[in-house]
Amino acid sequence: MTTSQETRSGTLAGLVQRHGALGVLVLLLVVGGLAFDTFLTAYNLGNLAVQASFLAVIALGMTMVIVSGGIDLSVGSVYALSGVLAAYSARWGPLAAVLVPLAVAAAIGLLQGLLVGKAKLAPFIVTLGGLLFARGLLQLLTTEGSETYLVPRESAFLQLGQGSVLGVGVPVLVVVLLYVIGGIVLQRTRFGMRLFAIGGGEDAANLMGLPVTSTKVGVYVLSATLAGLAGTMNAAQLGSGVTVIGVGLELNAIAAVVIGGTLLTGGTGSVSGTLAGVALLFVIQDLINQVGGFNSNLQAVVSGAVLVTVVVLQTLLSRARR
Amino acid sequence: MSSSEDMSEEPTAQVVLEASGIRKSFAGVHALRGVDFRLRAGEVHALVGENGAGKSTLIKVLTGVYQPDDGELRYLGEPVSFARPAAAQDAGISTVYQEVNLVPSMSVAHNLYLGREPRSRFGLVDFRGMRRDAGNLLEDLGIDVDPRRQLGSLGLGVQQMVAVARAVSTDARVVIMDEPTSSLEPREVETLFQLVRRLHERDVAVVYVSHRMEELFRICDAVTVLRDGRLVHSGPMYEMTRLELVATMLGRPLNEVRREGTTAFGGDHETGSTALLRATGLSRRGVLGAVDLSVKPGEVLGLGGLLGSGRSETVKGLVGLQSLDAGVIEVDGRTVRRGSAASAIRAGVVLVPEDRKAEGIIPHLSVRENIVLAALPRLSRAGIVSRARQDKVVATFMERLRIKASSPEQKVNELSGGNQQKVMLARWLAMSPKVLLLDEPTRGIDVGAKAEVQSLVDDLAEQGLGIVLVSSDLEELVEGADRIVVLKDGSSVAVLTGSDVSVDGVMSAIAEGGTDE
Amino acid sequence: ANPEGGGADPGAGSGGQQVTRTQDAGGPGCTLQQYGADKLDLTKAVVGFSQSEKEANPFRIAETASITAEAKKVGARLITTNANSDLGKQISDIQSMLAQGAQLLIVAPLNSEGLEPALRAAREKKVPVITVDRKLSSAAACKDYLTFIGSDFVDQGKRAGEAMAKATGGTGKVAILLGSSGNNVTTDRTSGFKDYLKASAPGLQIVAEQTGDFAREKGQQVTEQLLQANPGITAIYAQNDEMALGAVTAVRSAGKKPGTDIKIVSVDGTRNAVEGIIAGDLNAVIESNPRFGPLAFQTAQKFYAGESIAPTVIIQDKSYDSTNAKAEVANAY
Amino acid sequence: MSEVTAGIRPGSRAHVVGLARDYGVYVALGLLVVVNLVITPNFLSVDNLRTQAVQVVPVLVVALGMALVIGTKGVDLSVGSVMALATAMLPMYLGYGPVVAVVICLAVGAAAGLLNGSLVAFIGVQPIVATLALLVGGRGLALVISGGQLREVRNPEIRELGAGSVLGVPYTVLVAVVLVVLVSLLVGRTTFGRQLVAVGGNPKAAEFAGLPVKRVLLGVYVLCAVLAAIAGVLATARLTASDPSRLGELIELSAITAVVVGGTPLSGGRVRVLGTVAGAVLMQLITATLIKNDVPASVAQMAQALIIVAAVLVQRERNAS
Ligand SMILES: Nc1ncnc2c1ncn2[C@@H]1O[C@H](COP(=O)(O)OP(=O)(O)OP(=O)(O)O)[C@@H](O)[C@H]1O
Ligand SMILES: Nc1ncnc2c1ncn2[C@@H]1O[C@H](COP(=O)(O)OP(=O)(O)OP(=O)(O)O)[C@@H](O)[C@H]1O
Ligand SMILES: [Mg+2]
Ligand SMILES: [Mg+2]
Repeated sequence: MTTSQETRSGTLAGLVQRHGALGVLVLLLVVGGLAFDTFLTAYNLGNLAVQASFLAVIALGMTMVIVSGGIDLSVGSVYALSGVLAAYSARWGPLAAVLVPLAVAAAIGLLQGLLVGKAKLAPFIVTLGGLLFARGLLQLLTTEGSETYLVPRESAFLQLGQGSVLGVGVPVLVVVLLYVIGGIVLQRTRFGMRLFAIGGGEDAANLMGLPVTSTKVGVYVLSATLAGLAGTMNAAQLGSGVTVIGVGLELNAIAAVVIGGTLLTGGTGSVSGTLAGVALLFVIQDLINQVGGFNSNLQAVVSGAVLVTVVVLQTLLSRARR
Repeated sequence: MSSSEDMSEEPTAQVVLEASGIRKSFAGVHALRGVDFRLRAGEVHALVGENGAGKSTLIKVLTGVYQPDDGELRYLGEPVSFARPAAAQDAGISTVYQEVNLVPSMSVAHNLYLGREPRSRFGLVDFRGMRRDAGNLLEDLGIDVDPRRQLGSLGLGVQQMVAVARAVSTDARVVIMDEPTSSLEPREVETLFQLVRRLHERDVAVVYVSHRMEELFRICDAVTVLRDGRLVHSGPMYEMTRLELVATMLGRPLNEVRREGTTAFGGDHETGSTALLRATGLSRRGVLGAVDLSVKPGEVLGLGGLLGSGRSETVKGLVGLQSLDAGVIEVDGRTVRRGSAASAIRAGVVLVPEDRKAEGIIPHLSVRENIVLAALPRLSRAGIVSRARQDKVVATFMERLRIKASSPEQKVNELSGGNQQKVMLARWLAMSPKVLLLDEPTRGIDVGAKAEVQSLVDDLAEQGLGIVLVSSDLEELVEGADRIVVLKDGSSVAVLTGSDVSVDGVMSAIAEGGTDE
Repeated sequence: ANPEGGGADPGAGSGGQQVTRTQDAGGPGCTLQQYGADKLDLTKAVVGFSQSEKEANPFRIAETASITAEAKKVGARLITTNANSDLGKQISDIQSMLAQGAQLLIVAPLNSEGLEPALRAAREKKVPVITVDRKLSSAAACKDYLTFIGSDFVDQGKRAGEAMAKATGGTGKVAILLGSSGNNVTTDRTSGFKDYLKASAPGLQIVAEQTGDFAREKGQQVTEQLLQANPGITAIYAQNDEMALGAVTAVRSAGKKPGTDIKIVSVDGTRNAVEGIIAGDLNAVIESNPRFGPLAFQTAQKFYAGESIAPTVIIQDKSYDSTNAKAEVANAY
Repeated sequence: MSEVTAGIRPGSRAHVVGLARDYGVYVALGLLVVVNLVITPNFLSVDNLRTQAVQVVPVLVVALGMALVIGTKGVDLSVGSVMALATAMLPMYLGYGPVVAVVICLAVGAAAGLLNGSLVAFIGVQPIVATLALLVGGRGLALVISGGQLREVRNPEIRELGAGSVLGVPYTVLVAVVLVVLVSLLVGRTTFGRQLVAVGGNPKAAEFAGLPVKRVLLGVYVLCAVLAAIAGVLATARLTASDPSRLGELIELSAITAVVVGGTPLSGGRVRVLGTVAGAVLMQLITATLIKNDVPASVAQMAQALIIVAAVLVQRERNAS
């Protein structure tokens, strides 16, 4: 149970607010299932789940950062950069293909964490810098994005993205695992408690003697590393280090987190909500496809409208709480 | 405890915490100009001084929030320098800072145990255990509140008790309390004193900051007086009389001080006949039952009651800052729209809120801007503000309330707590209101300023304002008020007039109010 | 927000008539058996088209329109999706269309790499994939996909070089307005151009390469900056028409005459650009024709009729200059 | 504009730090100019000055509005889409004459602002998401309206607005200057401006002080969107084409950066107009420097990142907790 839950426990509105995304999700699944017989199939949902898993991993880190009252705009670029690094390092074997990108991502996270935690710069600007920097680095490594490194066809690394256990894609399994761990970390460890405390009142947290700086550094490292992992899995799925991915991904992640009922002001939030938020985004996208007939521009309008509706509902419910 | 026979043996007790030649200045302001401070094991040490004397700053230096510009710290004989509050706490110094510093969005239990949560196997936080411990701790300290409640939903008084509970629940060698009682009721104050005694018996050293003289003399063994960031006196408590202490604090001759009573309130005022403000049946589910009250011109109406009895809620309701389910509010017989701050202000009803930090000041704005904030529309033509008029108003009130700031342009969050409170008063007096609602107006204000505020309240009443006074300082309440409405569990249970307006009157009213429910 | 996407506009084909070059390019053909697909009657078939970028520039609009129109003509039921420049979305789009029962896929890849998961899914369902306008580099024809219909961007770059040499007389200082970085259209159109200059027009010296993101405003701003930094610039190679038209405005505001003082060559063949030639602002435009519809469905019909399909069908691109602009402007899109 | 804390002894360390904090952006600007004088060919020319001035206009005008929003602890991600949406109208109404067309553009901007503002003020949606919706949907709508096509603008007045100048000062720059003056007056001298800052500084206290918090918020988002629309018109006039698919892409990030680099904290409660101007010019100069010296995109982005962070690092608040 989350800290926010604790304080809201019982109240129905609180419940709905926390699981509002889940509610809408179920609703859409039912409606979609009734409307299109090709929608609620194991095949379709299976594919969606795999495609959603990358954003899910990123959004997990984003949730933690946002709970701590910060924000991480660099995830999209770090995601792409890690993909390229993974594909490149695959030539030295699967282990390298995983470790190299994670190490670099973590390093970027550390740098950002120090700037936010120690130098007390605004996370928005710091991670905006990270966004530009990682993207630039990526282009530098690929001679202005002209080279795409391929993962050796037989490399075991590919399994991380393409393999499946009992019909469930490996990325999906990774997501499940990470969200269980993430849930425990956020709701049941001192680190998690500190995140809530810092998000809820940084000065207070400091005066209470909580290690504010190290916690912040930690959470940015975490976020970047998860983004790195997502990029790595993606490279494994694509079999190559594509340079044009991850643009604007940070906004999707933020949207998912907020739809999941986490407040950008920090101090409250839950990873379960985020997962529902991610799922919601992809289901909406697929339903738009199933309905068909929208051209790309109309699609944008529709997604915008849906976003407003969901968030407004979300907000009204959470306000009903107070 | 604070009796002379204790004292005779105390001096030999070991010095736990010692500061010498501490200097600390902020942009432009010298908060501390070479202060020495010595704390012995098992003593309860009063740290007193006017607002802005440097008490909180000294405490923050002692506990690693600020690094001193100069001077030395010794803890248990060893020279130390605490980089962060965490360091001081690990060393065994636990602190209740002046402005309640807890996390409002988290539960009471979490706030009590943040950073030291009980952990089950696999090092996971054990919520059940935590809630149980929290429950016991609170009960043990006689604080009746559900540990699962979100802290922010509680009254300031309760929050303050939680902060104290957190501080004393660690086995610290030194406990520092910066104005822990500023919004506590007599009942809670007693509980607090019990705690302090226990600490004393456990040979824990306590630093105790308060502007309530009587408290100091009840529980303190030693006293250190600061004035303008300088040490002006340090010694055993029993050597001083209350007046001497006040005199040294203010740096004014004894006889001058002697003339002022315990509070600066005059007698009763002759009040108008018809009610200026009348409220009937104010209610809000879960917070207010049914509150009736009325204020006549020139009258000071007191609101009595225990923590969480709904006094703050009531006054907030009166100015439309607390939405009400039912109730009628009339000013001069005309009904004011419920739940609309604007119309309340237009009707001339204003509130100086209880929680200065959260509801009062705009931290990054200057003293000037904070004072004129509400009056801005009046001080401007066609939406263009006139600086000249602002400065006039600001000058008037800074002078009238003796607001201590390096200049009107100093950031308000750099002022001492007391001076911030005066800025709040100035903001609303600048609106020249008809009815002035004061929620804990002298909270955290030093004796001098307190007296000023109190006599100010008198003057305002003389000038025909209607005043509603909420104060957790019973003495102040009964001295100041002409009539007292006693609240209990969110309903008005009694109206005290004439001779009933006394500490006992209020106490018994609260007690009886209980019986007849 | 999407800096890399926008008007990237590779493509081939030429107005109406489908003149193809190097039919046999890229080795042996591919038949129904070799590909392992089932026979299909296009007139009753469900065809999926995965567009890569928003229909927000002439090329994409024309491309989608042409496919939709041809599908109607053939009588097939067309499902369309748009990846909005998001590779992940293109993969889900394709998978979603497969789930919806698409029997033939026409895909305009967002990137020359990274579609493997989608292709794998199609392969599993034995659904043939015809890729248009952008060639997949590491994927194999007749195995991962059926065939590629489009043009050769390197060649477009080369021919832009020729046109440039012709316009400038083979000497001068050239600035290149690159497309979005990381986009392989940009890379190819650059290398083709540079190789030609190195080989056949050494008198043309490249003094600056800056990205204009395939956008008009960016092209204008970058040109303004470049012209001030080195006033010696006498020619501009823009990798799409939009940037070229931006450059025209910039050249003018620098007090020079576009097309005369500073020669401008670009790739695309949009109507605005061809009119630019007529107005004398542009010197030459290498065409990229987006009307893949007819050829794509012809190829599909041949394929199901049992014919062998070449792995690559590259189309002769037209080119416009002052000699033919007036006559051809009608064919521009 | 500057906010040097009162009562600081000149020359004292605090004073220097204070100055660095308040004028850091100007320092950075100065440095960059010097660097350019050394490395960039023909940097010191009237033409170059004019070019930079002209090119900075859209970002600057957007940043002015953004500064107001940020002053209230908010942020507006939708400005780019609002530019596109508003200017998509321009070609359609030019028939009724340029004035009418422009007025309609601004009206559309205002409408967009009303949407954002209502979501934030009345429903209490968090600014980032509230405006994210319009960022996504707004451009889509613009493209639907314009059929996804870029439209040439042939109207002479509009073209003159984009290309013309008086005494060598381009019209667009003049407009920007006027807007800067207006906005700084608004912030410094009007009730609205002061209330705006108060709302950003402590919303609860502002409410307790009886300020019309909701109305202020609404007004701020409307202003921001209208300024974005103006920026859109200026950009379109200069481009001589309305390009809803690309106009204002990612401008929200440049604008926010300009504001923050200019010393307006994202935590709200303060607005520094001149700082914002300097911030915008700084960003413009960075871009110009990198292009003029033909730095490849990869390095350019990394350099930009470093300069931004450095500039903010210089002027960070001393951390008194
Ligand atoms: N962060 C700060 N920046 C600038 N000046 C400060 C800061 N904190 C305190 N001061 C100044 O230092 C002086 C001492 O402040 P301090 O809070 O220690 O007084 P105090 O004795 O605690 O008063 P009170 O009894 O009202 O709490 C005051 O003049 C105040 O204006
Ligand atoms: N001990 C408590 N347990 C639960 N809720 C409490 C308690 N004390 C206060 N509250 C809640 O705090 C809110 C504020 O109470 P309020 O401040 O109006 O009471 P008060 O008489 O002003 O006491 P205070 O001195 O704390 O302000 C009320 O909603 C009340 O329900
Ligand atoms: Mg204090
Ligand atoms: Mg109260």
